[in-house]
Amino acid sequence: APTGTLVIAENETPENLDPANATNSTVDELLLGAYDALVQFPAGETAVSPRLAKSWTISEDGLTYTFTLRDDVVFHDGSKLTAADVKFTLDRLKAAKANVLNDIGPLSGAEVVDDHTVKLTLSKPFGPFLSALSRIYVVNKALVEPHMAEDNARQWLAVNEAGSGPYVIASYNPTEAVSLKAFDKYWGGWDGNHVAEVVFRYITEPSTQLSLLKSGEVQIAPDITVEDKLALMKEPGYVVDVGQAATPLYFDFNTASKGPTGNPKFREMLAKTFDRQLHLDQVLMGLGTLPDGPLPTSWPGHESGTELAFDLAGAKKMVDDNGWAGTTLTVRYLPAIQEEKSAVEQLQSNLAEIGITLNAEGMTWPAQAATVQKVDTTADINMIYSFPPFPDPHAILNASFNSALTGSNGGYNWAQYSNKEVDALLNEAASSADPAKRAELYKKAQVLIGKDFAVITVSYPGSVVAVSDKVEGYKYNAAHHQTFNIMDIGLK
Amino acid sequence: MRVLRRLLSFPKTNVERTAIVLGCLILLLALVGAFLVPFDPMKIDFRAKLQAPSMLHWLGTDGSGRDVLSRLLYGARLTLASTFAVIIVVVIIGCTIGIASAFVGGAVDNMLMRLADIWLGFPPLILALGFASALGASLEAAIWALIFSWWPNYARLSRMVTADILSQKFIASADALGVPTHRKVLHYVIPNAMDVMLIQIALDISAVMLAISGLSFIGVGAQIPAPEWGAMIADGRSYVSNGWWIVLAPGIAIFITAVSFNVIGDMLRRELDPTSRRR
Amino acid sequence: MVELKGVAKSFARRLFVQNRSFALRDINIAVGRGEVVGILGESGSGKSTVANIITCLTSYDGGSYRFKGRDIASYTRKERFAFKSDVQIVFQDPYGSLNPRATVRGSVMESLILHRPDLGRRERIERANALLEEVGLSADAGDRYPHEFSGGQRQRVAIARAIAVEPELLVLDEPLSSLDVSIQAQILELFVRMIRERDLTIVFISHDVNVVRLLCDRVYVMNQGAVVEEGFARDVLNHPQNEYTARLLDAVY
Amino acid sequence: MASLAPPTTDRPLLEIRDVSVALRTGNRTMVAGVSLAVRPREVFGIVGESGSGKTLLTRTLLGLQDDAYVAGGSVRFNGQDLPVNGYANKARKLLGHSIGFVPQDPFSSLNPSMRIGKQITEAIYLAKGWPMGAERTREAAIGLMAEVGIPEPALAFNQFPDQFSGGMRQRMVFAIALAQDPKLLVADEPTTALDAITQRRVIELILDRSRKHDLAVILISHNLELLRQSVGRIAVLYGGQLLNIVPSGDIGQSTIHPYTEALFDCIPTREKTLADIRSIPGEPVGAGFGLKGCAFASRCPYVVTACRTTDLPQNAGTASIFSACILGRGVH
Amino acid sequence: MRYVGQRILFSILSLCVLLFITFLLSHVVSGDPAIVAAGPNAGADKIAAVRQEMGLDRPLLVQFWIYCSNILHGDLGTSWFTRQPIASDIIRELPPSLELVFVAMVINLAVSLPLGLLTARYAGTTFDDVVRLVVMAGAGLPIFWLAIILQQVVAGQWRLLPTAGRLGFENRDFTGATGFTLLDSLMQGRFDVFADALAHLVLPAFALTLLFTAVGVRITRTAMMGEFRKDYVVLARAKGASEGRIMVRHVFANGATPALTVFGMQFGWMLGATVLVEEIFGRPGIGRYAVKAVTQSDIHAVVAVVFVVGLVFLISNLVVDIALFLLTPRKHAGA
Ligand SMILES: Nc1ncnc2c1ncn2[C@@H]1O[C@H](COP(=O)(O)OP(=O)(O)OP(=O)(O)O)[C@@H](O)[C@H]1O
Ligand SMILES: Nc1ncnc2c1ncn2[C@@H]1O[C@H](COP(=O)(O)OP(=O)(O)OP(=O)(O)O)[C@@H](O)[C@H]1O
Ligand SMILES: [Mg+2]
Ligand SMILES: [Mg+2]
Ligand code: NI
Repeated sequence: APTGTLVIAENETPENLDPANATNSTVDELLLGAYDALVQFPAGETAVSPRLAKSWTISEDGLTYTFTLRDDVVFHDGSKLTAADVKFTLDRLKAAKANVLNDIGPLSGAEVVDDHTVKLTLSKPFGPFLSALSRIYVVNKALVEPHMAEDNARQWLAVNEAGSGPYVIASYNPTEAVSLKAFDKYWGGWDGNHVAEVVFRYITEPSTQLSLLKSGEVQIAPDITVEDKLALMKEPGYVVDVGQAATPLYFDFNTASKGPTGNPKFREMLAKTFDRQLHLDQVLMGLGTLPDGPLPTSWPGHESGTELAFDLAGAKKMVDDNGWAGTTLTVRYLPAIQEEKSAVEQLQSNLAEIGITLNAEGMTWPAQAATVQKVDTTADINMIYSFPPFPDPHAILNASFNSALTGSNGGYNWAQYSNKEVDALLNEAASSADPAKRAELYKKAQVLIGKDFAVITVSYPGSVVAVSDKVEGYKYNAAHHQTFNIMDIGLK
Repeated sequence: MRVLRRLLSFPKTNVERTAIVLGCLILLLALVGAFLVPFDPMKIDFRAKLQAPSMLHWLGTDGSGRDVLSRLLYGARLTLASTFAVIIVVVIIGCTIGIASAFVGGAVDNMLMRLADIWLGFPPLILALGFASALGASLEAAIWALIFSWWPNYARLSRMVTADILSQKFIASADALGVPTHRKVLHYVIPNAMDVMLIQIALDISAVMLAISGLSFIGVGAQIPAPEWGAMIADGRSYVSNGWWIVLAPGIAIFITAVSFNVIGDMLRRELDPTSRRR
Repeated sequence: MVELKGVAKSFARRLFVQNRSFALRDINIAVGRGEVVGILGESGSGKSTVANIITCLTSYDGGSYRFKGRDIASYTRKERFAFKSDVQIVFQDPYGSLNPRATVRGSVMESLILHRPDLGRRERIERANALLEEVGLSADAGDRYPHEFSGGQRQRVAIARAIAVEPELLVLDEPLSSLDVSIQAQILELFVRMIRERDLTIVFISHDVNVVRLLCDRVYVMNQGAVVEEGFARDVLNHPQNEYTARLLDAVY
Repeated sequence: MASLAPPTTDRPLLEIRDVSVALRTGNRTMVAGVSLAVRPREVFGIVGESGSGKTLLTRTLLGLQDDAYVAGGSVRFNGQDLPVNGYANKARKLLGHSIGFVPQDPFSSLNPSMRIGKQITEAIYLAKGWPMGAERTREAAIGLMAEVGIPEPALAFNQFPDQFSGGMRQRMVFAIALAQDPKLLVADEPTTALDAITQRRVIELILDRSRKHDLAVILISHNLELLRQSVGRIAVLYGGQLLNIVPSGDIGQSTIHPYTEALFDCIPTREKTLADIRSIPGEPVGAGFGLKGCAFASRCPYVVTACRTTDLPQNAGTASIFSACILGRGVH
Repeated sequence: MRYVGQRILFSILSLCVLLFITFLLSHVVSGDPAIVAAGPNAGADKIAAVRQEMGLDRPLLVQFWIYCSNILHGDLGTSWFTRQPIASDIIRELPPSLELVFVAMVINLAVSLPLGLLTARYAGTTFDDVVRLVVMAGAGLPIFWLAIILQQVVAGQWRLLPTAGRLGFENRDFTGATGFTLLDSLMQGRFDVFADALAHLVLPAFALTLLFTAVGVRITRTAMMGEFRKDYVVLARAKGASEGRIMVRHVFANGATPALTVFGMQFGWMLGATVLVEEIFGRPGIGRYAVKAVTQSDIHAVVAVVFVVGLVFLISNLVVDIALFLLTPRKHAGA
């Protein structure tokens, strides 16, 4: 039986508990325990495996997915999970125009075949569809339906939970702490070492997180500074886990701008002004990998050498040749993220050297997101982390460079980047199921993107988490970046 | 010369003398400090980050390898300039409203002062926060936000002082002579209100400075890489465990400046305030 | 010269309160050219209010005020300004009645700057010095500020300031009552000399019966905003007709 | 009843010898070498222009002024030495029993937030403890209030000071000063802030009380005419010096100290004409003027060089009549 | 009673001005709230829908009217981030902050009043000088800096007090009826929880109050000095009252009245200053909520916080004024 309490420090508070917002990691880390999806990416694995769905079949044309559900799943209120709940979940997300659907491609509808069979149909073939389903958390129709009203139960689900996951959200004080307790009728059972309670404590200050970790009040502190993490590595009693994260950090240039960044030559100059090696060595203290283009080097479809190397002298020459000295640019970033701040400072410092002023505006995620919804409110440069919801080139490249997903179209393409050829390549790759062909298409896309100087890929930081050595079973989950595999964790 | 001699006769204790010396020093540093800095306050050098105070870096370096002393000196100008910007605008706006209100009198006066009363009530930080959120985060926004929430102080004070002056007999004497209003304002009201205003300004310097750095600390004021003192503290707070000097230095700078101007303000109050003087 | 007929005045109390308090009701006062007229009364009886009405420092609610035969209400702006050089006032409090931020000479010259624009700077200074000397202050006192003077000296400055424009009517609102006893006599002597040497009409306001007895030709006795008795000083103060006047005289040491 | 020894009729009630008063800050001597004696039942006046040190002297003697102290000399009350210095609670208690004090300003001398009755019963309690119980104390207080001429004292008992006029308040202060049944009442310009008719009533109240209750009174005023008509003897203070002690009847009649004479010549009275008024030239000297010799020397018509160099004669034997003029009485 | 009526009337007037200011904040000065509210991935149609939903397409006066009537019905709008009615968010966040301010205020009063009284009584002495210097120093310490230093030193290095949070780990499940942990724990007789909550309050309350206490001491001193100069002190001394009695029974009551008015205002200001400490100490509360709302451009939440803090300010002033009026009835009628 599960025992003990695991306390995790978290620096950002969650917006709400709505599965529609599962794209956001502070929300996802709570939902991951409380809900189940049809399929899952277990921590440490890069392939989808069954969860609510025991098995599935895919039609020849790749347009119809039929899932067979487990029959032993109960929601936290004791009622059985059926195909109707799955259909309801998807219908609700559609109606609510939920963010999670951005990654799921051309889903056209769900159909209940019988209690334990559900059929999902697409309007176009979509390669990573299964992977994308891992973020679709199934809600209890009976509980949610009465609250649908005109807001699609957004308000109700924001503070209430209707899941079937291993943990029940026992208390929700989003500025203080959220507590999850083990659900004793969980279908997966409780064999092995598990914790009975998981508490997320919201502690903004990295230094406070460190104090609490040291005093034993928390067992996992992900947000302390790199320097502190390095120091902890040498201290007994702590384990510093470095996960192979695949979350590229970009400087997105506003390619649609009427200002200087609208000019590809100017962007070419900018592309030479950031020293990635220095960032990796001195800001990340070596805990990460050196970027080579917008896709993680180990992923299929990666093409190397698409981005320019650091060459401040070359940039300086371009500035002098073109008379760009005196230009003023603005960058928007999240000051709460230390490496973003450092990168901005570094860029500011380098640009200052070649006569360009870079103003920085610190913001929070939602505020920054709001500014990119129009081209003319988009800053010259935006910093953005791409958190791919599943390990597939599509999750990074399509989200960041497809013109259908520009910021002004509500996506994460904050470079407002639009290139017909790239779009065509990405769409073709998405609808294909052949890995080799897809890889080829993605390589071509990367070359084109590189020639347009849409972004600087700043870094691939490792996911460095300081953990008390009493914790066992913590493993980084690349598909759920910045979350914790709480159902696998036990306390010694 | 006379004014200077008079000013030099004010300090009575060593604390006051120290405060004046420090106050002048800080103002001087704000003016010329930027030329004295041993290192470029903006130049990032990650290889030199988090160095403890040493002969080379007297106050150490920060998380991006910048010299803390250089940033402190450079930031003095930024911090004090924003403080004075707030105070100057607030004094001009507040006093104009206050003096006009006292002269007009009646219902207008009553209404303006009620408004100021109510306005004053709102916690300045929250009001400024609301304002800054509307304008977006920047040092200018923080300055405007503080102006927005601070003006009633001066409106009320100048109204009170003006009303007090207007109720005195020398104004009645002036009325008996038919002195026109503009002359009354320039020759009677302003010279007599000056002292009280000066005291308030001296005391407000520290209050405004604390407020500005507070806003910067929350993140709605100065933005990176500007070395505003409050922003420097915010910047350094994540390094307290392995770079305590980064937070300590700007904090002490704010503290010394605030205390100096407070002491000077108190001294001015003692020396200039008509109500505390014996006849 | 001054003719107040049925003058009344009330003050509104406060913002939310409607009822008004009467400071003066139905006041009739007449002052002839060259007369020294006393107004006697206890604190709060309305003496200062009368003084302020005579010098046009406050408005009044009812009745009429004629100055040299013309109703004040009919004055144009210009005439009103000219009126200010005809009528001057000296207040009780010597500490508050001088601008603390102007030199004593500056205060005296203020009236010349406003009412004698024909004079040059030189002449104004000379005149101011002469005036200061006339009230018994040395000329070099002019460069100093009011706070460097004693109460009696300030009152002298206030008097110099008032007579600088050569007014015809001088209103003295309890000019002695906040001075030291020995200084009161000095200022009293100054008044006596001024009355003798200058062509002045004087309204002298006081609560000191003995001073009024010495200085005034005629006297008005006020109580609670109304004139209760008037007449020649020796008649009223030796044989009061009104019961209140009698009580007041009895109480005086 | 007073807690000190029973009075002996001819012994002075209050005897001050060579008292000087200095300020704690700067140690400036403000009042120097004052000697005088007040007999039981006597009404004694102190006159002096503003700033001459009347308030400072009396308050310091009674231990009521915390920024000044008795720098020299001795004070005997009812035959016993008074521990005057400091506001030591012990000394104050002793004083509180036998000496009543009325401060200058009736508008600030009552605690604005305490009911009148409470302020009077507090005085009774502090003088006598609660031997008589709350109800009896209340009655005693109401009796006192009636005695000083407050209409409807039972009603006033529960009211606050600002519901009363200045004259009424001054009566309340008297009630408090008299609550302890003192031998001596010190009244510091009790009527200056009041208008003529009220002033007369209050002065008469004091004199009446003195007559009926064997109360000695020190009445401080700058109004020489008032004192001349009300008290037996007058002490004249000028620039912190005691220049003259004179029976009131002598003023305007026989020769007295030049200052007293000049002061009398300044004030208009019923009888005087303009010709009788003679001002004193120059400015009055305040207490603590810090020069040697006679404070009045700079304005005195009879001044000789010795006036500025010789120390003032002292009233060493606390004689009932005294002049500090080195030229002696009867100079002209 | 007329005074009380006037005071309440004035408060209602203030409320209207408050409403107007907050309305202006939310609708005129700010950018387009609809874009922010629609969320990061919204298209133009969604923004238009949100705009209509929020009533932003109506004339300004109508909007103000809707705004006022909503607020008076207790509807402060919906946070577009927590998706909750802001009113319920604030009801949840207010008690911890009020609790913090309350403890800070207790410290403030407990230090300011006696120290102000004593320094006024012994003005000019070395004691006075030392206290004045300390107070002056206190008035120059940035709240947030003090908070960081205290947390690092007292909690971090010395481990004397808890670092962060509202309650210790062992009491994390404690809940109560009112939301005020101190009150709830007492009501339930859980003294261990009470002590725990208090321990967590000490550092933030101290950091929050130091600046206000410094001002409080100065104001109290000035007020008391004025009282010590009045003649009733002389009269009380002449009665034979001891110095202690004079301070406590006479001067204190009179000098505290003007000082307390300022303390009433400080309550509201402190509530505003919680933005500087709550985040550092990881406490839930209105200040932290406000900072978050501002950085997220959750305009309605910001406005609601401004409104609620203003409201608390108005109420605390009203309460202090009326209480003072009832305690010293005549003073106001005369003034
Ligand atoms: N500005 C004012 N507002 C309200 N009431 C006033 C004002 N000025 C005077 N009063 C009232 O008018 C009445 C008469 O006042 P006034 O000053 O004329 O009396 P006074 O005889 O000069 O008294 P005093 O001897 O004290 O100078 C008083 O009751 C006073 O309270
Ligand atoms: N605490 C003090 N500190 C400094 N100077 C003082 C103090 N108290 C009194 N004085 C000075 O001592 C002198 C005598 O003052 P005091 O009040 O005794 O005069 P007074 O005769 O009572 O005058 P009045 O008639 O105005 O009451 C004055 O010059 C005054 O300025
Ligand atoms: Mg008057
Ligand atoms: Mg006196
Ligand atoms: Ni709105």
